[in-house]
Amino acid sequence: MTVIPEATLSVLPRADGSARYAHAGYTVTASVNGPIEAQRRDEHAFEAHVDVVVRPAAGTGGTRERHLESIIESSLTQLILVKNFPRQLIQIVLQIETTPDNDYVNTKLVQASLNFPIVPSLLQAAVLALISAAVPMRATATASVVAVVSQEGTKRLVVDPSPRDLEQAQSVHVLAFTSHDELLLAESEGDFTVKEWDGVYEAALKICCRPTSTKAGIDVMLDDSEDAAGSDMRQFLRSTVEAKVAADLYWK
Amino acid sequence: MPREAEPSLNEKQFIVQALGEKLRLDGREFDQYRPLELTFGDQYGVANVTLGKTRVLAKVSAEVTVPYVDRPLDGVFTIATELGPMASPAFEVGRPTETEVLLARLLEKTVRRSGALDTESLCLVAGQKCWSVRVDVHVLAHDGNLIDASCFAVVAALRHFRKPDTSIASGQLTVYTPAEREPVPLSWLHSPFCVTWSFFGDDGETALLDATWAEEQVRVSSCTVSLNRHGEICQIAKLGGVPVEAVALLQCTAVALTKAKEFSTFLDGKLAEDAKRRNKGGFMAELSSENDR
Amino acid sequence: MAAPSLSFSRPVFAKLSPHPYLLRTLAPQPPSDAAASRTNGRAPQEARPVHIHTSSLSHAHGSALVRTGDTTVICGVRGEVLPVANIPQYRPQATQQQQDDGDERADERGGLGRGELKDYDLLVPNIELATGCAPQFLPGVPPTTLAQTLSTRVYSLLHSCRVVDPKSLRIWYTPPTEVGNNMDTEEQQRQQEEADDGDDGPQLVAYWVLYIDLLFVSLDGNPFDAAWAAVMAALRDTKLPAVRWDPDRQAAVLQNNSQPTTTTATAAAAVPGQGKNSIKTTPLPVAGLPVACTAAVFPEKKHGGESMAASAAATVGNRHWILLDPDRSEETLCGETITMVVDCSSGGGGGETRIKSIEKQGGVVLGRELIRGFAGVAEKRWKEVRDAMQ
Amino acid sequence: MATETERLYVLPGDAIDEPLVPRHKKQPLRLGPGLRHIPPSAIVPTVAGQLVVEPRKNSMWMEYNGGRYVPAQNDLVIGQVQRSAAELYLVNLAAHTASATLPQLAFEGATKKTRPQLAQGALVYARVVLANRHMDAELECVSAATGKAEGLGPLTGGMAFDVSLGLARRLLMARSRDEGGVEVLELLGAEGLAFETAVGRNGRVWVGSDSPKTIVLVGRALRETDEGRLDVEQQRKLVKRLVREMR
Amino acid sequence: MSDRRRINGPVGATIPPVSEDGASREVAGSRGGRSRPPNAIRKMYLKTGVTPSASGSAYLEIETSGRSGVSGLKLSCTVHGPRSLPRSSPFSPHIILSTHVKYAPFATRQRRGYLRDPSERDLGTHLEAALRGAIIADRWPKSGVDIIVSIIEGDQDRETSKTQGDESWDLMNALSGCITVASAALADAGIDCVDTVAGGVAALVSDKGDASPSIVIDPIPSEHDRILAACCIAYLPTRDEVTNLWFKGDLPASDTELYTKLVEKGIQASAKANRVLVECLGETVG
Repeated sequence: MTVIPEATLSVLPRADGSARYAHAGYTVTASVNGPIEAQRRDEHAFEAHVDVVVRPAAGTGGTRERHLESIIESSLTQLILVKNFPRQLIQIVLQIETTPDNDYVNTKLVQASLNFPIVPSLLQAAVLALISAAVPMRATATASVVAVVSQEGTKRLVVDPSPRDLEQAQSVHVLAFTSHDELLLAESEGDFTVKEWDGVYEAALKICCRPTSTKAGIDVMLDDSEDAAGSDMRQFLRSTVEAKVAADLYWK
Repeated sequence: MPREAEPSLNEKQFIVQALGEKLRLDGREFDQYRPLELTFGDQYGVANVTLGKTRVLAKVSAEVTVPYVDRPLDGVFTIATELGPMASPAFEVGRPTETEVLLARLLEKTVRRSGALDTESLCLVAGQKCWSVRVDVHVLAHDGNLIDASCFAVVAALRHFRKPDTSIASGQLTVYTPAEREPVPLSWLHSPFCVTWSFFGDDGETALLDATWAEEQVRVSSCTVSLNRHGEICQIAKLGGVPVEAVALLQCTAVALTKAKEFSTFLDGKLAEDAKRRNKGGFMAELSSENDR
Repeated sequence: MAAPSLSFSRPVFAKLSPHPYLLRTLAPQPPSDAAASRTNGRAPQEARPVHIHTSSLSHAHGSALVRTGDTTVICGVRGEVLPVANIPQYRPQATQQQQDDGDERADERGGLGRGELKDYDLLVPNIELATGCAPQFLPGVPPTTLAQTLSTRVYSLLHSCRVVDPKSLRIWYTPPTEVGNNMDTEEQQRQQEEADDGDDGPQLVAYWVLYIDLLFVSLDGNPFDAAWAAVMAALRDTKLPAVRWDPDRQAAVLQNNSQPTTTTATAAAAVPGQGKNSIKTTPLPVAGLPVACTAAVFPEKKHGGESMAASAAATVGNRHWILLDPDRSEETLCGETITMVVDCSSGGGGGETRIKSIEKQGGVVLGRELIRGFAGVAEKRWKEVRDAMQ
Repeated sequence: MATETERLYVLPGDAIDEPLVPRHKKQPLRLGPGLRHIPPSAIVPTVAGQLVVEPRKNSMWMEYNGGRYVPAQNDLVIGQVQRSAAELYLVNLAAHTASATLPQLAFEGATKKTRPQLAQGALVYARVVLANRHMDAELECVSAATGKAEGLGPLTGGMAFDVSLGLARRLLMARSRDEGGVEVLELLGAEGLAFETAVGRNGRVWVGSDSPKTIVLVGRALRETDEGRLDVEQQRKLVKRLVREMR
Repeated sequence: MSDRRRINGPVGATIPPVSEDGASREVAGSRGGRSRPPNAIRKMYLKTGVTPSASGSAYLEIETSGRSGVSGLKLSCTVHGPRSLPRSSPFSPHIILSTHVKYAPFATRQRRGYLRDPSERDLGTHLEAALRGAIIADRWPKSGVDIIVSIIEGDQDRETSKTQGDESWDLMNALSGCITVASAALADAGIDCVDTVAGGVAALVSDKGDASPSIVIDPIPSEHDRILAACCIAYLPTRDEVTNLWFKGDLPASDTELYTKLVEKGIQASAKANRVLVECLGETVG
């Protein structure tokens, strides 16, 4: 189970872009193809149609995969410069490879209930794959999941909660931010107050939008200390991508 | 409907012409496989297989269910193949192409019908409760020879898999969680592998192993032999295409056996490696006993 | 974008170019002193009134019809019995624990924990849109993505809010003390076995499964709020018949008032007007009253604004309006939406508003402050719906 | 060649500070691929890559690899004929994309009678004359200025290999060795191999030769250079090795 | 294989609670006879325009007979079109009706599945036949119209145990309701018809007490001991035409007139329903 996120770009030789992202027990492989010719039925006159497919590791998905797809799609459409490719299709496939297993229960194959905690992994994998496919984007995005767990009366925040934590959790929150610090996605369930949500927001903001250098390129490497606040997603994204770019431009 | 892109005339002609001069584009021998890689995940029953640029992920899962009325003493064992847009934009979700149907059928014949997995061992309470073991085959990248790669992934995943332990007390079934009891391996009978030949030339005189996607697009016929390391053949499929000399086919099966043996040893090695990594006691024993069969 | 020309009648213009039209009504030009309002005449933060009628269906154990504006949905709740013998992965120990430590754990345990409800699929909500409730929803096709998404959201919310307590769905059986008069020996044994570890107290023999079916008669935007309200109203209206477990028939038998009850049915009451030999029924306990409140963000610029500029000071061309309870035409003009589910019923603890769910997606306008503020809007909506439920 | 220190890696949406943007008196600022201008004065990258600034030409662009080919004006491309319609051929530049149009008279000295007949699946070496997001790209196999083919036209025989867009671009550079760091083709030629090539910006390289052996060898050299990310020195070694194998 | 586009219940079968062995007898005993005169139909409530986004729509509710536990029909119908047919379909000189009838899962004693079952298809075809005769079809060449009826509540007695309340008789009432409500919706959609068509049911019933079987209209199965035969009729009053006739059951050979009588009664029932229909349309439409 990886505490620090790991990612590899362009893992699929035959797709326009792809990425494999592993974090907190979730592993997702994403592929991007596009811009390609859209089929008549989902052709859009003014912008590209962003099609997201989520495939579960086991079983033939169901209603909840459709819901996950609509969440991811609505977020990516905000990032991709869809107007650059009218009548085109940008197809994103998210293949879930592993999900953290809970040793205390025997998981069922088909489940209708949403599983929030996987959303950040799906979104992150998709963003990385889009970058690897060099699809023009307005901004990048980072996401994280935070749970509010109460133990003997005292509430505490748990970043990247384990399935065990989730069982005890009073509420689970997924937040995603664009690289311009805008709140892109906010999904919460459970039982909480505005104040608690505020606290969660703070925590998520710390993880997703830790200020790195605004100067392009010359980045001030912040200390990568793995404190309770969780990993620095923005820094992670940047270093991962830069490593890939540097490798691609080895000849320059 | 999106269609798979046809190769250009120049490519079609050249590939055949080059083969005529014993040349493959990637410089391989005719009976040479691309580098085969197998990695297991942290979880049981997840196999990641790459064969050149072809990439397949197989995942095994099991849950307790109700047996089919006509087979009260058997468990349920299904292999689900999926060739989605990730492999190529030509593949649509929920619209199986011929390639996919073919793949599914061959895996079915090779692994399921050949009784590689003892389905009776999956029965828990006759006619009431049994295990349903399911293998999901996800094709992540398609650069030819899906069949051999997928079959290898399926067998690897199944042999790596562990299902929850169970007990029955006074007619009451208990399925233990991994925390309560260490999961147990499936009762595995033999490991079949697919070896696919592609034929080229006007009367299929040239035979290649492990054809790439480009090669597959111009081949005139193909034949898949499924067999285990003991040379027991589960099925042979030559579905149409130009007729091929019977003698040639015999040679193909002979070579196939050596390949199957290579696969088998390779897999055993990988499983042993993984076992060491986990250093679970008693697992080695099981493994070797499996190999003895 | 065509400038609004007066040669068009308002409705025609609204149809031809809805975006500029709505923009015009929301942001009246200086000369006109009309207050900002929506094409449908509502104020931006004004929701459509809710009308709720319950127990209008006689074949369902609970039912409700909810109408907000031109969105009308019917919900029927029906209970069927699931013998534990029919649950492949059933585990008595697990449920016993549930029962024992479940009670004190229940309170501090979040709604997201696993349990019988999820593991045994005791709640089965489904939403049917293919009734021609709107031109794009015709029958003969598989459920649309919208229908599937709605079903999933209802399902998740039902569990995360812990509206239904699994305890109230358990069906118990107490074996007669004088052992087996008409029991086959195998049956006897089983009970003996369980008697050993369960001091022959009541045994859990079956569960109620609640089928919660929603059918949209008419859809004019904001399906989720209506659907959820219907679910809550129907559940609160649900009365499960008191049943007695018959080990011979391996079935739950309806009880008339005449027979004594052996179920855990508390406060069983004969409900008048339900069947001649009035079947005894128990109202289903429903925890709290979560209410969903949805709004959509209408951007001044068509097809989504420019995020760079948006992060800068809100200039003209980047204004936006938060439209509460959007109708169909508004939904098509808005990308970003937020749904907040709140429960202000005292059950929520200390009168403080409990938020049960937030779903915000499809844009970057709704930030921290706006969402904080939206909680207030949701509370207001909660009262409206609460009143409609009474 | 740029040195480590002055490398500017940027991600989509990153802010590029003012001083980096060249401010030239006369020439207008020219933005290359991967950048967009947001009024009033912001220049923002839309892809991840290295920001390259050319103060003399008062231009800046993004250097990156990968992705799917999107037609741009004046690109040299290798297209594959899908079918011929009245007066024009429909030509595919990348799989699953809308096909570009190639007028049947846009060949050297083509007339109603002498226009070339291209079968489905035939390859053409062409230039993009019109590319715009709202229309399908338009190609030509003859220079409108000179009326000469200038190397454009049908590609017969030989073999077409797929390479990354990055390598294709480098191969097309005027001084591909110094600027693009790729010399493999020259090296192969120097080894006395007789072959001709046509490089398409859309990631295809056509290789023609009488000896299939040579074609295969060139193809492998290109592929290994591309996938192995070989620098000039490694390319030299590679060529030596391959040639040795062949002989 | 479970439907992966819906939320499926438990794998194991769920059973509705069974009633006491004695229950059905009790019911039989307590069953009061018919509460209306033999040639009176139940009160109907009809309303158009319940689904504004549809071209036309209507809601029909038939009052439950005085006794509790007996539910009346509740139908809602939406009409979409006329709309041009998809390119793929062949040329058609007249409008093409596609009718769908679907029971809501909670409409009947047994929970209904989401997939259409044969009885629903039957209703669909009968409805189509009934309406085709009424619509002036050649006014819209190359176009089609969808008529969707959702049966929110079937005409069924809740307490009667499966043994006796035979569903097939309920279908009759359901169909006649479908015809009436669809006719209203069509009018609401402004699709020209030669006349408003309404449905009516007549049945040959034998109750203990009276010697010979008698004919009643708009029967409630649970109000009678046995229903020997029934017919559902779609009738155009002004033209005096029957567009659809559905007959079920067997008639004693003794009385050859019986069949004609039954049909006439059915027409009566239809005519009565028609009055309500016209009244309603008079208020809302026109």
